[in-house]
Amino acid sequence: MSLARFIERLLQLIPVLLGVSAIVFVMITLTPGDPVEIMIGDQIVTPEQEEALRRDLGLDRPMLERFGLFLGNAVQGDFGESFYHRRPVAEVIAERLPATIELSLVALLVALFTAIPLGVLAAIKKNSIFDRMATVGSLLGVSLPGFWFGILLLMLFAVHLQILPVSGRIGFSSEIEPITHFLLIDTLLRGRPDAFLDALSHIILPAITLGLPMTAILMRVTRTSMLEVLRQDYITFAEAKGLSRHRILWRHALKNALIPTVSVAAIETGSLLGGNMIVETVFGWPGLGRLVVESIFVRNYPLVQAAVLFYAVTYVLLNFIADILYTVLNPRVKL
Amino acid sequence: MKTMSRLLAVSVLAMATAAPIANAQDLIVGFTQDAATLDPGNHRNRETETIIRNMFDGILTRDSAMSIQPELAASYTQVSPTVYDFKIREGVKFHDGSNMTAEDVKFTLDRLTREGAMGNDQTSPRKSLLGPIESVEVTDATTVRVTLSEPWPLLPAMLPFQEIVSKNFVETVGTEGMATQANGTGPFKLVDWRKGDSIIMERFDDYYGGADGIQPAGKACVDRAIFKIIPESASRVAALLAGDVHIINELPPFAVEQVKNSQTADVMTVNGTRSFFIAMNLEGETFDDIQVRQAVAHALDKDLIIDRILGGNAASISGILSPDAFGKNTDLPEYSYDPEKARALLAEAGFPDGIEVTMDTTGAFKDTAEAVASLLTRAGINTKVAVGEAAILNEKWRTQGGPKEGDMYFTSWGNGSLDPQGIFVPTHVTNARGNSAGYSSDKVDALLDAAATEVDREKRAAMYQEAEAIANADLPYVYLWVPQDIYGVSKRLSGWQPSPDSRINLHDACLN
Amino acid sequence: MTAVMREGEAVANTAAAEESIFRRNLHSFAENRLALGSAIVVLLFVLMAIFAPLIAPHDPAETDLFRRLQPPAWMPGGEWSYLLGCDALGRDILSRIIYGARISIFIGAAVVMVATTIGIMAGLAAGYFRGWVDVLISRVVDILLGFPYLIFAIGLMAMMGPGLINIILALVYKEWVIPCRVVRGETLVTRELEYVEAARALGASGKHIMLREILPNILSPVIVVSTIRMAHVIILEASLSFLGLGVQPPTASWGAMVADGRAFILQAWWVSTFPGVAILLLVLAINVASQGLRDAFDPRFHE
Amino acid sequence: MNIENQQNLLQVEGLRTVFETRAGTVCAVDGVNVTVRRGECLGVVGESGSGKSVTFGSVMGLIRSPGRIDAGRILFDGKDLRELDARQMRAIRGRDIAMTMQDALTALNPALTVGEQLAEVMEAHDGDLPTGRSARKRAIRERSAEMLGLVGIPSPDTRLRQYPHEFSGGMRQRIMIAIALASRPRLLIADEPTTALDVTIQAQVLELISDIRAKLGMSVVLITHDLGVVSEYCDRVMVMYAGQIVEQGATADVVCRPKHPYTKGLLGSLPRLSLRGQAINPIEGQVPELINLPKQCRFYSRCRERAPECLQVIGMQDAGNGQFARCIRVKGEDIK
Repeated sequence: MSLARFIERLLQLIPVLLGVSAIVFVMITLTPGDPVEIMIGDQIVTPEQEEALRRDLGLDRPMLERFGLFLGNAVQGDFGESFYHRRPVAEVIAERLPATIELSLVALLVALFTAIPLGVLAAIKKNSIFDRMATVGSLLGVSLPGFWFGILLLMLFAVHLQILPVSGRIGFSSEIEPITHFLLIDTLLRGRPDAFLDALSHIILPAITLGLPMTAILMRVTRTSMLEVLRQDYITFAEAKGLSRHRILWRHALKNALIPTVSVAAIETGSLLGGNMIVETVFGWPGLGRLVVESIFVRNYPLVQAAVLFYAVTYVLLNFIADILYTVLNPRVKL
Repeated sequence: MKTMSRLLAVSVLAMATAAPIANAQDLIVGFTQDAATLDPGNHRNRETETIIRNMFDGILTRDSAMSIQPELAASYTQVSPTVYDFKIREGVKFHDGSNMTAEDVKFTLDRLTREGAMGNDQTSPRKSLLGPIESVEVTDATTVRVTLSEPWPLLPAMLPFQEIVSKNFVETVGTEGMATQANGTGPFKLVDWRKGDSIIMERFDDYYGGADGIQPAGKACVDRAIFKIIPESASRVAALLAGDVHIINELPPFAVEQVKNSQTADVMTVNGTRSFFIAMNLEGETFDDIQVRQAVAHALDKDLIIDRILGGNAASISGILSPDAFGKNTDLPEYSYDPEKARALLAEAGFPDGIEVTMDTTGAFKDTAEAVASLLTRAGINTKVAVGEAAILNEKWRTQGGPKEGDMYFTSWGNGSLDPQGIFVPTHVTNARGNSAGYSSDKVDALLDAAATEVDREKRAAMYQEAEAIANADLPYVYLWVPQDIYGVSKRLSGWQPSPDSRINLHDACLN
Repeated sequence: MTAVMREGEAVANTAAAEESIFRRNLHSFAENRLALGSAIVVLLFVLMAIFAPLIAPHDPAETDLFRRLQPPAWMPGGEWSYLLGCDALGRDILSRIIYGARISIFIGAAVVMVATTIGIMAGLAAGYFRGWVDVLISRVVDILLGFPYLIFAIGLMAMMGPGLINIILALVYKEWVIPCRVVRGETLVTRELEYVEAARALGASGKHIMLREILPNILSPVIVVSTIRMAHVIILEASLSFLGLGVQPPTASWGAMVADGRAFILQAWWVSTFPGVAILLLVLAINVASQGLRDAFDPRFHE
Repeated sequence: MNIENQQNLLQVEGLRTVFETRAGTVCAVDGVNVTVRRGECLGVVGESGSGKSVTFGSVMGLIRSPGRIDAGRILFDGKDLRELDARQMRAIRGRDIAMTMQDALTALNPALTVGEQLAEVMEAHDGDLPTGRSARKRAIRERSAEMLGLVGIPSPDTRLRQYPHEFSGGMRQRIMIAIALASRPRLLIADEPTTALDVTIQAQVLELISDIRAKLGMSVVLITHDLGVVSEYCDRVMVMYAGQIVEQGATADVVCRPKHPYTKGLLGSLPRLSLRGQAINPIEGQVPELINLPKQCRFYSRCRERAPECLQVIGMQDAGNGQFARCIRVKGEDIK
């Protein structure tokens, strides 16, 4: 990756972030509902007290001034204070972020580790029973409403069979001093395999629910690109070289077939991160998605603004990663 | 395929070890919402209150019958209509080991009521809860005197919601530090707050024992008390039935039967403090006619809905106040279910063919509102339900005297103190915050105004009863019901009672 | 295999060369029995939606609190006139599913149509004019994609209030990006083709070239992509319903029925399960049919 | 086994390879007999679709569904390759029979380095590599460098670490040849080795193949549609049309005295071999579809010399001197 390309990418971030911030601000301006009103709820206050509260939250200033202030502070890494939590937004988001990232990554891994072998096998055994079943499976995967599937899983494994916990990230007998804040990693670093399994048992259902549509998509992409690759001359040539089938498939074919899979996976990871509020709600997962949705409903503007910015940065970053992976897998492309 | 089978093996392993999560001494509450902050002075949120009240004690508290008991105060006296003296208990320790003194009490109340006392020029959002407190002084080592700017009988009823913090601690960690650290005098101290997931507390062994008026006094029963956040109601019920949690709040009425029939859990109910009602827009052209409003009242079969949808877990009301509230008028006339009469009233009002109206409500009450709407529709009041966000609907309806659009609003008002001041005033006084109907009655205004500062309980109660009768006749709202709070509890649980003010006090709760 | 195979294929292909390409495509689609069956299922759902008043056994809005959560007919307490049982307000679930098809299919179709129209226009402009137009549209796409979908939708619904039109707008917001990308890519390729060059040389206007020369030739991949997206949109609408942003009562989309019914899942599984199955069936059928379409009509996906 | 057979490295008898398609069964190779003698270079000529690639694809065992070998024997060094299982066949492919493909750009894996693609052949086939891991690696590296040297690629050490796209077209073709030759095969099937290259490089590549053949003493099958190439490099030539061999014989005989009208046509369409002053005459018409072919001469519709007698099954006619043609006029000597 050349420096120029890197800088170009960074510059690309600017219009995206500005645009996203502007959209958020316009939406906030146009959205009815008053955070102070919500905060007070069913209680009696005098108009003066209400005004004082509004002033404390900085809501008394005109919209444009607030936008400017937000941008100015955000550049310095200050995203303001959450109305609801009365703490810096960055801190509140940072607490919820590891759970969301961990869930997304595990979902991604689940998706990759099931989609790629299944896609490759389906391509190799094209039109076989296995291929048909995998295709039907992947169609089911994209046809199931995620939350419904999640609830069904929950009913089956947590309620009827009672072999997996209903909700949460880890049990209460597993006290783990955080290192990375990713529980699956921390439990291992702390030498607590029992806690690791506990955390794993908590994450498995939400990760499957979240990863299912992606698994289905990746499987289809892998299958299609694998079929495409298997038609290439270099596969015939590799065969003519008398290489083993194993080497032809997993070295010659897969490395090329993975190029579209990896690009799609990197992009889809963005939708995993931005789309898991539903899974988080169903499984009581303490992640950022749920927090953002709750924040919208209580008009906790600073948090919404910062979270959306975070998502936008992640999006650009993931595109960037997709580019890099693309180069790694595909030596023909120079960044 | 190898990867698949390995994955399967791991998950089977995980399942095998997943079962024994809780220690025998962990009491786990499956709860709807996480605390916003651990700072008792910096929130306006019922759920936060419920959670942190287990780590912080107040000057006063309530027993399960809702009567007020001294907690950190040994006793209190009302010196004059505007002056209260609180005798502060001695030998009470904060979780950090320091002694709680009258200075801490004064500091706490000052922090809540003084402008800019939270630091950074911020004022506590709870200031308005303490009404007209003018000053707080420490008169001797164990006495705190609270002086009001005007008589305010509500003070003792509001104090259980204000928890005492350590002056020294607040000055050390600042308001920022208070948000995530708890140093209270309550029966449990904070172990870990896994944000969005749970709050883990353990027994505070130096606990002074709690209010003398509430037995048994002493240390908490269980080793640890945990609030586990489970927002989905079905998941909460599932967790209870699976034995993952021991208490759940907001058990849906339709799940009561199932929980009761289960081997492991039972149901506990307590009269709630939230009154439901339908606001009718008195400024609108349809509902300015009292006959139309009466038609709505008669068109509604409240008992049916209470029976079928709320599972019988609600008390029907004909005025805004809960049957348990102070000053409740128990002789209010009923608007009986009579769809024919409703049609007749509509016809008299000039709508022989019925009316077309929209009823706003929030998502949580969609079902009930739809049931109400279909009953109204059968009586000629063709009602469409429009679901909206609370944030938007409140802005639309709670205009505080501003112009109002819309026909009807299916809504509610909660009032943990059970004092009419907390519910009657905001919903019925002219241009008050919660006066969604746009009701304005000089008589009611005057009565409520006078009652607010009336120190004689009898007289005060009579004023509210009269006001409720007037409102019942004027019918700005169709008063519906006060649902019970329904809790699911494990059969292993003992010593715990739900409380009408939605507190979950785990001090006396034990697990067998 | 390839060079060798190609020789065989080349020979085989000439055999069919005389048959018109379209007819061959149609033929190969019809031969794909699974896809054809799925297309019929989709058609049945559409017919069900259109003739809902004739088919539905009950008024979908008719509440009867005494039938609250009544189980399906074959379970104890069920009745054959309420085949799939009743919801929390005693409304017939089957009738609600039949009427719900109207909402779900309408939303799916409307979103895809609007999104595809916008996407085609933006994609054509970006691909044809290139330069700053392309950069501008690409930036807009970047910004939209950088904005998490559900958060934007929730924000939009909060801003404009719930309602059918607003749901459609919230869904269109991101959907148009997909046809836009497809059209842009196709246009970039097509604009260099000889017949387009020829049209340009003859002095045809940009508008004429885009709409008359390029569009007809790139329409088929766009239509194929759009049908697949329709399945996706129906699922997304269900997600919005889950977050409480669905259509207004008493009409209910399937998504809203699943979402509202999920509270009762422990006590009355049928309330959310049947509409869930309806979504699954329709979306699956659309997916299979559109994949068949793609296989038949888009030569690049021939396998 | 007679002497003639021992001379023959490859002997294909009655090969029939078909493809099942939606329109029917396509008979891409129909009753083809081929012999390749040890050390000789056989040219195979024909238009695309004539079955020349399918024939040798069948030899390599590279025919995949929907294609299959319907009938015939493929004897390599006396063994019938059709009777070998997949593993045995793999041991022969790449080691005894190697193949180069038309376009090196598509035949080389773009995602792997040249070195890896070269090394893997040796890994797969070479029995006499050292057993130790590092020794083995070193041996492979040395051999790879040697192979690149053999095909005339300078600074092999750096080149081995590069990817195919970093080479020019001619270089890539050389690399492909190096890969094909890496395990010293006895038979090299070069499928249109020069079509993708420009003229100057074509000659270099063909010279290279020719040199190496001499050096290693292997047999070469040169598949091409260019009779000019054949006349320059091949000992014998075989002309295919519509799945059948129409003429075969020593190169000199076939080129100077073609017996089949199709061969004549091919020669006539060659600029440099046509007689001075004569116009270049491309063959008119198209190769017939290979489905439901009538039993008549397959060239009938395009033949300038067709006669009513051509509407019957026509076998190979001996033109003497080892030259055969599938035409009734072989004995007639009626060349215009």
